[in-house]
Amino acid sequence: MSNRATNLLVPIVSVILGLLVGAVIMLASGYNPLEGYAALWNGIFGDMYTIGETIRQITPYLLAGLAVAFAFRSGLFNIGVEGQLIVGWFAAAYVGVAVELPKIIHLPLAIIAAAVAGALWGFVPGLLKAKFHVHEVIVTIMMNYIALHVTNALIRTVSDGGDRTESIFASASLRSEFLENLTEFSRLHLGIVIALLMVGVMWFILEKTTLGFELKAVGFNQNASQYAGMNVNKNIILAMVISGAFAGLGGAMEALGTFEYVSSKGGFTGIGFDGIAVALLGMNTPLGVIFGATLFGSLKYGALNMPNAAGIPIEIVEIVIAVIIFFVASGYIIRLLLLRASAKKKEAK
Amino acid sequence: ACGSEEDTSTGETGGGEGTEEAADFSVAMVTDVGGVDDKSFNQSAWEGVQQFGEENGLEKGDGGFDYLQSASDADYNTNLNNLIRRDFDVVFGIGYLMEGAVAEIAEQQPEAQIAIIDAVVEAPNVASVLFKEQEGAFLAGVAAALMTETKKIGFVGGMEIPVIERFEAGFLEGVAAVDETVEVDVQYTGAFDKAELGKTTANRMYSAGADIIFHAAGGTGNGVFTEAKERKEADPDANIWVIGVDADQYDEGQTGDANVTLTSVLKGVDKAVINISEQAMAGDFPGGETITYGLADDGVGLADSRGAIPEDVMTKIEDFKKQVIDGEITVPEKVE
Amino acid sequence: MEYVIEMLNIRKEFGTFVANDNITLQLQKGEIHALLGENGAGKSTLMNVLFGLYQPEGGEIRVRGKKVDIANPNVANDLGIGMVHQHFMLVENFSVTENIILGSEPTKYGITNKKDAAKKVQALSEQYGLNVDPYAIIEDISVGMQQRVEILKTLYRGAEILIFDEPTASLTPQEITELIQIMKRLIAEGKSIILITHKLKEIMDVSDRVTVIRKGQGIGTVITSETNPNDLASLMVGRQVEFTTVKGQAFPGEEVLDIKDLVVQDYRGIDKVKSLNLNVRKGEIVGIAGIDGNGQSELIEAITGLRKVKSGTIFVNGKDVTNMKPRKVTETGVGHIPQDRHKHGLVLDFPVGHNISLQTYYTKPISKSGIIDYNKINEKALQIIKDFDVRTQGPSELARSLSGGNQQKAIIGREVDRNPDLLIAALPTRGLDVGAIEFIHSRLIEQRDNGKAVLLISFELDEVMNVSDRIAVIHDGEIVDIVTPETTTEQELGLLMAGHTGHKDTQDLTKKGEDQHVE
Amino acid sequence: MSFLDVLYFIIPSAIFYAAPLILVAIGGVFSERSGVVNIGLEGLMVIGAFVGILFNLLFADTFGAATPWISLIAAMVAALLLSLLHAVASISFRADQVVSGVAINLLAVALSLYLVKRIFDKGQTDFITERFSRYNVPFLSDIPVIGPLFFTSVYNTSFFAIGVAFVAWFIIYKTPFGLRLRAVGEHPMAADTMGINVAKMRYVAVMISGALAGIGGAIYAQTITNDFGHATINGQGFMALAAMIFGKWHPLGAMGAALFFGFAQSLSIVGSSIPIIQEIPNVFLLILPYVLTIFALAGFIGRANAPLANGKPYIKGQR
Ligand SMILES: Nc1ncnc2c1ncn2[C@@H]1O[C@H](COP(=O)(O)OP(=O)(O)OP(=O)(O)O)[C@@H](O)[C@H]1O
Ligand SMILES: Nc1ncnc2c1ncn2[C@@H]1O[C@H](COP(=O)(O)OP(=O)(O)OP(=O)(O)O)[C@@H](O)[C@H]1O
Ligand SMILES: [Mg+2]
Ligand SMILES: [Mg+2]
Repeated sequence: MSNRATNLLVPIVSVILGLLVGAVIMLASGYNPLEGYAALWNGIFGDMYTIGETIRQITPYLLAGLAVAFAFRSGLFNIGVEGQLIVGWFAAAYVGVAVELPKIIHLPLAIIAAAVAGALWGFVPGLLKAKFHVHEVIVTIMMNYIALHVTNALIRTVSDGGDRTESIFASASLRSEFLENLTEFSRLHLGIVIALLMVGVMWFILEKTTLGFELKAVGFNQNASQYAGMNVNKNIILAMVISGAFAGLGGAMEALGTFEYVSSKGGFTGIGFDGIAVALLGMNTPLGVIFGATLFGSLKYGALNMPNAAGIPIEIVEIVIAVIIFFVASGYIIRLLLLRASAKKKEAK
Repeated sequence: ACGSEEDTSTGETGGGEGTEEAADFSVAMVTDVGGVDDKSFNQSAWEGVQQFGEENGLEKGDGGFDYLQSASDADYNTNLNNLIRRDFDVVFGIGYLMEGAVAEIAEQQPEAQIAIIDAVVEAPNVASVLFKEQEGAFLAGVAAALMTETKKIGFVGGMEIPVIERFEAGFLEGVAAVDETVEVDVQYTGAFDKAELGKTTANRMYSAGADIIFHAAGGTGNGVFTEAKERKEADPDANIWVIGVDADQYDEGQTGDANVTLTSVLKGVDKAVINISEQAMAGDFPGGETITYGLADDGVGLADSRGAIPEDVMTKIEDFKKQVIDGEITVPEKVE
Repeated sequence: MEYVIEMLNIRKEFGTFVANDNITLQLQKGEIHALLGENGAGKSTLMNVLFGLYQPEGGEIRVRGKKVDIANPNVANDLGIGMVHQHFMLVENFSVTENIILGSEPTKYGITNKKDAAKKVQALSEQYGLNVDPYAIIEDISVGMQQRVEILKTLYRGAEILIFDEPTASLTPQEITELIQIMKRLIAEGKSIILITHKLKEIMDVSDRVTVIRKGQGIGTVITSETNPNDLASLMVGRQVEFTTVKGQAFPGEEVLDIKDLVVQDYRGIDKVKSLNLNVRKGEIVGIAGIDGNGQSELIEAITGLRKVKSGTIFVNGKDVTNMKPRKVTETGVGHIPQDRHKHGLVLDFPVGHNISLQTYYTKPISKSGIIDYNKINEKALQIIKDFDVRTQGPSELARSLSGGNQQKAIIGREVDRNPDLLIAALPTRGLDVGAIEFIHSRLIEQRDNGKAVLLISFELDEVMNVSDRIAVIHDGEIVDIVTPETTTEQELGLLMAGHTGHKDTQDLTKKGEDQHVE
Repeated sequence: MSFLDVLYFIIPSAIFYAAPLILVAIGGVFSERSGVVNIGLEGLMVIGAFVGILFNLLFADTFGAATPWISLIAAMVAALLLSLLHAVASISFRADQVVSGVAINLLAVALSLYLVKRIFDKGQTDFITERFSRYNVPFLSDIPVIGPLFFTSVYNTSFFAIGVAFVAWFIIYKTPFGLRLRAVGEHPMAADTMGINVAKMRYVAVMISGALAGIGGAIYAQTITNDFGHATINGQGFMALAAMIFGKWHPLGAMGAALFFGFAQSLSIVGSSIPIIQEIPNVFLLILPYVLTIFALAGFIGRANAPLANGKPYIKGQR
């Protein structure tokens, strides 16, 4: 079996194993797994509406995954995607409600505001890492909490003591009548185009530009990069800024597409943390992120239909997701087993 | 939600005569991330839905009554949509967070009847339900001011959002109505799920001399109870009390043979849910209206103190209650 | 004769690559047995098999006549086999003692008894004249010292059979002499030694027999006294070779590097370079001779912009590059072969091709307005792989999987190919086989002959003497003397390096260099 | 509040807040010192909290006042078993350790909530009746200043956590086990050549981290929330991770960092009772602990070097 084939097979085998484990648990607790998975399937692909919503759910995961992956490729662990996404969400919504402009200006402006806000939130840990060697993991964790409280306070101010902003002007919205009509009024919005574009952007930066070359070099070996004349500090900051911008865009998807407003949050959205899983499921590559986000988004969204259609607790899907991640992570052992299996086959022939 | 659970139809849910008489009406609700057993408004709403279902011989599931839990804010939309597609006659969105989703779905599904709790959505097919939390909290303030020995009282809030601020405003007003000199120490912890902050905050307040704390902080309030119970255990004679919120939190206050729950400010989400369901079944769904429940219609109130508040104090509280109902006292929604 | 170790027909594969193909090596009791082969021939691999780090795919191992299965280093230890690894196996932030006792720690009431252990280490160190401070932290001590700690580790464990994988690569001449004494003493005590070295002179000096391997295959074993360096070299590479660097006369031109009153501090704020003056001219190779730790690292880092200069000036091509950014310095025409190839020279997880472009990835023709053309990177890599004889499966192989020698050739290729006006080569031949060394030396000389300036830093007097046109001796952060290879001897250099000044010409020569520099 | 009053409040509050974090962070220290990144601490805490509460509820009648302590053991075992999953993945299966940790976090929450629903048929458990309670240490609490600071209204679990920190320090820096542990995390191949079983050491270390995180979670639940639900543990595991890094992978450092977090939290709570501060918008107090932490890191702590081999699977024979 070729290397490529096994690489492709690992995630597939993992998904199958994950679903098997889920089935066993369902059986053990008295549910019918076939019914459960039928509900899951319908929850993902049931009709145009669910398909639209599934894609909508995938959209922010794509960007959160890109954010984590991009930082990872530069040797940085950005646990702060959550916070960067939250500030991006706020910034986009704020621009969306504060002014009314022609769409051609308003929408890009709101999107850029989100990216800038996220970038700023990534800049702080990047700067501290570069200048003071402060570990980015702690700073980003702290920045998450700061983002949560600060945006909540800002929402209060903006909404005159309320708990959410007005809905954004249509001129800043990512919603598209065409997509909505296509998908029986799902909230599928144009954000998916932006997200996929960003996948391309990340691929381009990493694989085609000198910047990407430097970021990867710094990610692997700072000493050698410095000896080769690269500005290590600049690259660290840049990596965090770009990563933060991706995350901020993830927030824009929520602000301008899914919700069209921002409301006070009692806790984290979870998208940022799930981004870690998405990125790593995809081996931190742009194409991998598409796979990770699709898997994650579909399962998470489809899960909603399990209590709905089969009366099975939603947590079962979370367990399945965890198990899949576990097996993808353990790809080495699966690859080994696959190789053995194919070797045996050859022998038999 | 109230301690007085009227389990009238135990054992009748699973068919039998109930089915024959079953009304041709169905009702469902979408919870926020807290779920139907959050010991708070989601739970209360679900209890209302269940009670309505039982009273009308409905079964859980399609054509009867049901709920869907949301895993994140993004799921409200989908869940509402799912229930409407399953042809429930009335669908409830529980909590202010669902405002946007309800507005959107109401527009997309003009045939559907949707009710939202704790927020106002202006659409012809949406009934909005609000509560005068401030009136319930007012009575709690009265009770606290009458019961305090140290003349110091605490208020622990979760996030600074309008609902919680109504609790705060009413509470402060109630205290002041009894005794202007009683100090109220107000602190917002910024979260509904940080019990350790609730505990530390309560610790500070009790240490500074407060003897009663009213919390409107969800899970953060758990910490307030823990702190109170520990103090009570350490010194059974200590005058330490907590006033619960949303549902009767008597159980939370139990420690050994003692109980630190003075009373709780009830929010009758269950009653509202039943009310609206009944109206809808009768063909009078109050679409486009905003219904506000206050002391007058028992939408808010105090839970049974189980003797913690003596008779004479109760009488005074009743007196204030009457004044509020009669409109002699208007409780503000916001702290001045 | 009794064999303590017999490795018979050993085969070791890495994936599809065969690193050891049917190699046989028999070690007699009490002998020093040299293992010779080009870089990447499979010497380390074979020894790692013996030490239990790798499991062979074929063949058998006998220890004192008994067939054994060395499943892991513990088994090797129990069999009395100790190994000094080519790449240090030291925990950088541990003390010397901690590194030595690791795995067989003496305890007292369950607590690691470091005091007693340190005493024992101290005693051993004194016994073999290793001069190691048991309490020093590894990352604070020089490479040479770290090597000695490796030796101490095996001695501490009382190994009977010692494997030395290129132990002399990073030692000073004095240390090498001492090491040879140590080895002889060990043999006298009945121990047996397998010695891997690329230095034919050492093999001739100390070994009893030599086993030669070539490209993973065993060529055979010869008795040292019955052979000579030339024959050994031919056996090793498989053809007749002539190993003497041909070096014509130098025609130095104008100054390329000019250093005046340079003071550089180390990370602790201690002056490591003290008022140093030095110049290098076009068309000459200046060798810096000195014992490890006398400020060589700081000097290089200061020139290349990697370390802040405290005072003094550095001019390259008449341009003041003092405290310039590394990239700016590089662009002024400076090439740098760093002494630590793993840490500073290569991004090990990058493909070979990327590493070859590590200095030029952002310039034309590889990059145009920020966009990289990876085809160009590959082309360049293929060219350098060919020109510099880098043994690799290709530009997309990870640098990590190359042998040390080939890693070094890739770096040198990268730097030389840029054709810098000043090439700084720090220990460029460390760990390389004779063929490779000659190759690199001739490349350095070629640079010189093309009118470039070369600054060579080396601990090896041979190298300094053979390659340099002028030799600057560094001691305690100062150039104590500048001599020419024709007029000096190894003895004199040794004395100067140890800090004995007094050579009258010194001042004159430095003066001369300064006078030539016109400002 | 007088200055001393403020101190009498802040110090005990900080210690109380820190106790679970200390244990979990030290668990992290063990794991990462051996070279296994463990961002699954959060999930391990969740399992600890869940099993601790469950056991407490089930056996309170049997064990009486000793229940919370015995529950710790149950929680420890449960989290240890879950951590084995992380160990198998990251040590034997060469998994990306961060991914495996993420899987642990997801799995722990999902599994425990699923079980809560199956067992209690609702979203959270009942309240426990046997809790860890605080008390005044006889005699010691009478000492002026020191008494009210450290020995009044204390929890045994706090002493336990601080004790564990010192024991961990002793084990990691004074025993052969600790030396090997650190060697394995810094340079596994060197350790291997010295005959140390790298995989075994790492398994043990990860299991210790699971055990300590489980205890930490159970202490948190049994001192603070007294029940278990989806919000019982949310983010404390990540705070512990931060404490571990803040403390430079040193057990006493981790303890100091956890205490610092506690200090910053208490400071923000006490702040609102100080008149001048009352004027500032609440949000500044809410973010104070996090901002303080960042300043502390940038200002005084600076570089923290992770164990060199941290996060890298050890593959025998790989260069
Ligand atoms: N772990 C490994 N995986 C893949 N290839 C390897 C591995 N170790 C060694 N090799 C390959 O095996 C060959 C022999 O390597 P080895 O290190 O034994 O060479 P050597 O003779 O010691 O060379 P040097 O003199 O440079 O130290 C080289 O081509 C090397 O690239
Ligand atoms: N990064 C470092 N950490 C700790 N100590 C260091 C470091 N760099 C240098 N030293 C100290 O400085 C001394 C000299 O080190 P180093 O080997 O770099 O010297 P050098 O003069 O540059 O010699 P050379 O370049 O010939 O190796 C060492 O013994 C060590 O104590
Ligand atoms: Mg070798
Ligand atoms: Mg050096």
